[in-house]
Amino acid sequence: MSNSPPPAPTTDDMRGMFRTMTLIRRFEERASEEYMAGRIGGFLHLAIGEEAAVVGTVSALRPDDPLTSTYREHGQALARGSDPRRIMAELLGRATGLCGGRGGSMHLMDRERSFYGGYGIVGGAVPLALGLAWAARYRGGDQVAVTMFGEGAANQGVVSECFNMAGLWDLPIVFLILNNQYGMGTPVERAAPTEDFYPRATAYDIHSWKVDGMDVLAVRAAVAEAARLARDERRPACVELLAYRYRGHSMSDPDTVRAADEKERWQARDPLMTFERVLLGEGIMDAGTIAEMRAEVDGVVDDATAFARESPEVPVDQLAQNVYASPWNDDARGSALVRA
Amino acid sequence: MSNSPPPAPTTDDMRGMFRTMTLIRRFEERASEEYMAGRIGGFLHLAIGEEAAVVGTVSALRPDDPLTSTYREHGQALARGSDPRRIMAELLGRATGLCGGRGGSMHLMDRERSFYGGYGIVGGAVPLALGLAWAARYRGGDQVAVTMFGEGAANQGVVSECFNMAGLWDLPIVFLILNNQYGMGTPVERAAPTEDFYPRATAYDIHSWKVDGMDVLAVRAAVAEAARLARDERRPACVELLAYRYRGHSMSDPDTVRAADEKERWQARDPLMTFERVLLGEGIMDAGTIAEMRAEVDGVVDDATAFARESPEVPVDQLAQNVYASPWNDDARGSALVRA
Amino acid sequence: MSAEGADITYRDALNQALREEMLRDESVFLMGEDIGRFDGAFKVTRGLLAEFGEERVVDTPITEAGFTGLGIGAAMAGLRPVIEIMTVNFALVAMDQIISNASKIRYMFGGQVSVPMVIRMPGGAGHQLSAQHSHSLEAMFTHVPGLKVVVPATPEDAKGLLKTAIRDDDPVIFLESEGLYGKKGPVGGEDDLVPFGQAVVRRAGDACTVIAHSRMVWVALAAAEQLAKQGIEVEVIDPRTFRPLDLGTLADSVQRTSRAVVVDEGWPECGIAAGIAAHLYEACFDWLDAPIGRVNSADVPMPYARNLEQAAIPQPHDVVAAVLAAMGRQVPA
Amino acid sequence: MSAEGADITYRDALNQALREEMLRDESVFLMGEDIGRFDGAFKVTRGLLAEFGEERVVDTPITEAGFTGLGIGAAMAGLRPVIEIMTVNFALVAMDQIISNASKIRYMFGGQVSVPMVIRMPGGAGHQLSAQHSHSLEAMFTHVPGLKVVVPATPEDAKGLLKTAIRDDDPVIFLESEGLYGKKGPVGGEDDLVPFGQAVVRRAGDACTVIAHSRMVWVALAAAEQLAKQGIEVEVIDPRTFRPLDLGTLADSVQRTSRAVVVDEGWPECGIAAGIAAHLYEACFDWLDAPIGRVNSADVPMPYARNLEQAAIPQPHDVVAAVLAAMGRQVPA
Ligand SMILES: Cc1ncc(C[n+]2csc(CCOP(=O)(O)OP(=O)(O)O)c2C)c(N)n1
Ligand SMILES: Cc1ncc(C[n+]2csc(CCOP(=O)(O)OP(=O)(O)O)c2C)c(N)n1
Ligand SMILES: [Mg+2]
Ligand SMILES: [Mg+2]
Repeated sequence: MSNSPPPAPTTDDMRGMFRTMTLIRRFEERASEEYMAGRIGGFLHLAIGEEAAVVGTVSALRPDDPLTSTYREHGQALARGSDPRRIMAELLGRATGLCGGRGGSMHLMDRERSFYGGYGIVGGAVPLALGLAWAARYRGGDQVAVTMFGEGAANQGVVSECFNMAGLWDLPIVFLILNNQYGMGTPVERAAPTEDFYPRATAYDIHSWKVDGMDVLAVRAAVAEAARLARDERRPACVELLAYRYRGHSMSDPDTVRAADEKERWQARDPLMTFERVLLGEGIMDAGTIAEMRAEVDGVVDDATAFARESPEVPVDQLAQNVYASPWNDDARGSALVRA
Repeated sequence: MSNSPPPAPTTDDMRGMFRTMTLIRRFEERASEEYMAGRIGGFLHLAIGEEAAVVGTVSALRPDDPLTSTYREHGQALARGSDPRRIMAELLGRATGLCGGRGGSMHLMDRERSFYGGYGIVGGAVPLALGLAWAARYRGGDQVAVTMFGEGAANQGVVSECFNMAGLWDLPIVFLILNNQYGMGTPVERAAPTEDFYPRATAYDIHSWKVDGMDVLAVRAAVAEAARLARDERRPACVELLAYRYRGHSMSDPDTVRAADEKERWQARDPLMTFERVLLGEGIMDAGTIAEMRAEVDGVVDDATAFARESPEVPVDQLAQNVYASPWNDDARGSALVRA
Repeated sequence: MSAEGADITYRDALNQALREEMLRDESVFLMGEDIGRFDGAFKVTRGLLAEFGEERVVDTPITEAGFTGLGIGAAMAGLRPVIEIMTVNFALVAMDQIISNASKIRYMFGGQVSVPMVIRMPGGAGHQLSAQHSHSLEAMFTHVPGLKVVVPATPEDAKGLLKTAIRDDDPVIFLESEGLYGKKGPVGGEDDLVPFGQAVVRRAGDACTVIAHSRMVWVALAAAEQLAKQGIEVEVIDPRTFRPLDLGTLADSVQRTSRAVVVDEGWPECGIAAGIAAHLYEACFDWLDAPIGRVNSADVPMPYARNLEQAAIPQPHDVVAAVLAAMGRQVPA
Repeated sequence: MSAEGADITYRDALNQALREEMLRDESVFLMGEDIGRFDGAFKVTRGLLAEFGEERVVDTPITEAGFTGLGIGAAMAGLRPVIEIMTVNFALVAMDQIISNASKIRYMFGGQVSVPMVIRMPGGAGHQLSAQHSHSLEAMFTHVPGLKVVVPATPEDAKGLLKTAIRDDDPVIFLESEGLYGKKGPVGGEDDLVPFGQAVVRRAGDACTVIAHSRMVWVALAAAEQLAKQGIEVEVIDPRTFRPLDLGTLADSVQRTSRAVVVDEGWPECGIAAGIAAHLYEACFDWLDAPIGRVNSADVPMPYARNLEQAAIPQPHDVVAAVLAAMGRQVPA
């Protein structure tokens, strides 16, 4: 008997998934506006187009399954139920942000929701997830650690090291390769000799396969199966999710490398549109309830934005807070190391 | 038409291979005596038991095919034809050593013989070989770069990165995984989920297979085929050589972890004994010529040892030589950086 | 500097150096993530793929350790790779290749081979890129014998030092600054090389010596302006390379001014400022009238929030305060 | 120090600390290459696999980046991993995990998680292990805020500091010395912790302050013996931790002696000696009668040949010479 959520969602689940996908889309569109208006700094990486991969994944997990992601992780935080206000506040670098304004868009974390963060070094978070899996098993828990990373990240050596250890120690982990076919401006075929990435995990005796990452139900089913393997059969798994990001790599990328017709082809398979059709077709939602839901989501995004803008800045005298768990690091410049 | 040496050796080749295997065995036995007598310092890693893997490999290459190895590389240097005197002198840290006494046992190099060195960081030399392959092709040469590393090294992420680049760019490189079944005291089954390592390369579209690394003719045939693929078909290849080292990891390892009967089982398949039987059986050598050859080899080892012991130490005032190719680094302590 | 014509950006100055050296020497090739089709994350390599083709301008997988090692191997074989690591932050993944291989191969093999390669990478903070993307790792590289470390502050130096780096026979860590790519200035011509180990006086003065490199040169010059209004004329010196270091020029100045401040965007502990200060105390002990001021980034991982980040990295007013402190004056509140 | 009974080795002192802390706290586990079946490359973990089993003493593949990252993740989840990297040289492969993750996670996520882990690794030269296997990387780790850096010199400190490190809630870089594993001395009992940030005077004196850590403490003490024969009584101080650094104790001594020498097995540029000297010049400027002496390893990759290696690393006579120089006396030829 499995403790994983069932692969087939209820109609309520499906409505919830559609709302979350819509929320992510709208939230990120708004974030891009805030960035253009200069209220968000640094890098802003949008996952627009990848909502099915994100929501399908999170919906297949238990809320206590630890999750890690990359810098492109607004969706994961939203799907895990983090407060949109605190996410937007983090993007604006405010004291009320999820990470108190220290992390920004690339480094959201919501520990209480077992979302263990977005990381900026490509491939660098994968071993952390291995450690989260290790800790779960060490304590006798049945949580499954899940780590999402790009097909570009799959080329980093440390990811192979993690495949090896996961296979060797039968760790309860699911590797999700979000293959959006580009790493910055580099298409997969210029970065790897094969089209598919999941066979790399197979070489380490990890059960691995590929699914359509634009189809939220297919993603959910695959991740549910992977989580079941990890939770119940105590075997790691790897799923490659084939998807596409609509925007450039980050807001500062004008996205001139990718062909217009390629983008159009993928946008024609938009995960929200596709799922909307399913919901309408099966009578799970209708035009009215969808419009209502959209309005509600817009309200949430408006509210989050207003909250973030009105939130206070971080007091500068807190610069050296939280470098250490111990107390002696109070003065930040040079003398931080010195006994008072 | 291939520029690689033919896979099937002539009888002369075979006598030469047997002599080289004998030379490696005797040389390393002598080195271990020199170490016990305190004349060799640092680490001394012996490849006794692995002579077929080393000699089979080198005999299948052209002398100008660049080769890299690990810290366990006396055999590679000897097989490439480096002067045993200068190798032993390097082990004794003398000015006449291959590397002027700077490298020692772990860091032999003989540039003139396209032996690009032994390296101490596990896995760390594999990308260097990729660069040697790159340079060969960049210049329009038909050399094949060959890199030998252990099954333990195959777990290092950087090796996977190299598989990926080699597969992606069709580099003329042969990866040789010398699987001697242990990395220090750790048997393969405690370090990897699978018994075989070569499928990792297959996952990157590299032609890969496994051979008996105790059989010098089998190794030669396999490496010749791999080199042919790389040279003539411009495709990388990977061969896993299954072998066994008789001694502990290094001279300081008392080798208490491995079972006696396991060692005996492998020693019963000793590569020198096995090959001797072939040579005798096929009438290529007889007891007399073998005894003569052994005496000649012993003479070479005696001579090398005497040469090394009599060689001068490195003058201490040469400490800072060769840090840079430029001349300003003359004074070694701190002020090395300072303009005179 | 012999260039005529308009000022160009630091970015374009680097591009010119790459192009000229590639035209001059066929053994020079470029390798890195997104440097070809994408023109480079910071567009330094713009147009070079089109001009030189896929063999000489190579887009790589995200594999810093692997392709840095590849560059080292190619350099051992006599090519002159110029490896771009997209930002210095990602060099941490390639640290073993840089330190265990690039810096040591010539020495430990008794001089049989050299490693004539350049590793180009921008660093620095100020763009709200947060903790993992804001490193200034000059000190880590300068710590390591066998490397050369170059830190250009102007378009002219960017071009002239990169040309020198490419022709140099040793591994050169070439640290650009993300904050300077748009900076404009004149540049030298095809044959104008800027030598390693030669500091330059950016502004003459006698009240205090201010040593700064890369983007901090501009912070120091802004501080010098402010100080000049108070009648304090500081001498701003840019070492330009840390390996080799032109201690002579720095020490001469300090022996004249008797006071010094080192401005460095890296962290304070065992940093560049500490390293240079240690040399200067030794060379100028009898001349110094006050401790050498160190202006560093705060001893914290870089925060995202704009106000915190600005507080964490050296600003002109920090330099002013350090100079005033070195001169024994009160820092205005 | 409350121990009764015979002196034990530094190696066994570490083993005791590991064992006691594992008994005390189930969340402590060990992970590293060959630490179980093989008892550790230096036998520090001898017997622990048998006592605690495969879940708590874990042999790993050769995958330093991967298992260091695993340790960080496990620590984020509240376990207390003690990661052994076989020698500090191999930490270069894991540098990104240490610097980009371990040191920053607490800060950049606003304090939501800590990283209570220890990374144990021996370093140092003197065994003819040549360029790639002889690193002393104290300065590189000390450079990085968010890490703690511990450098025990005696069995007592090895044990007491390791116990503190394991109970500490931050990532601790615990640097052992290959040359000290066989060193014997008394050790504390189960409840004797040695606090971080507290230097210790190893020998009292008033002629000059000699600051040394890890194996260099013994080199400094040997030099002190020789100097005592000439009537020069130096004070030898061991900082024991570089993050935090007990500058107070160091500065008090230097203000008494007016002279200082820092002995450090690492390289000179931006090294530990430079870093400590910079602090001391600032704290003791008006007291110092001479420049602070720095005794470092030579600015070269470590050579293999015994005579070259010995010339490259600090010897007692180098310390003697530096003290005499600081005291304005001629160094005997
Ligand atoms: C180690 C490292 N190298 C390079 C970068 C710069 N970089 C950031 S994202 C990215 C592309 C990553 O591609 P992929 O893993 O496919 O993820 P995607 O952005 O497509 O979601 C690169 C090269 C980095 N952050 N870290
Ligand atoms: C990065 C790194 N980690 C650890 C070590 C220590 N070490 C030296 S050899 C070795 C075992 C290597 O095993 P393998 O690759 O199978 O080669 P073998 O020694 O069996 O020839 C280890 C762990 C090292 N030198 N480098
Ligand atoms: Mg991608
Ligand atoms: Mg092995």
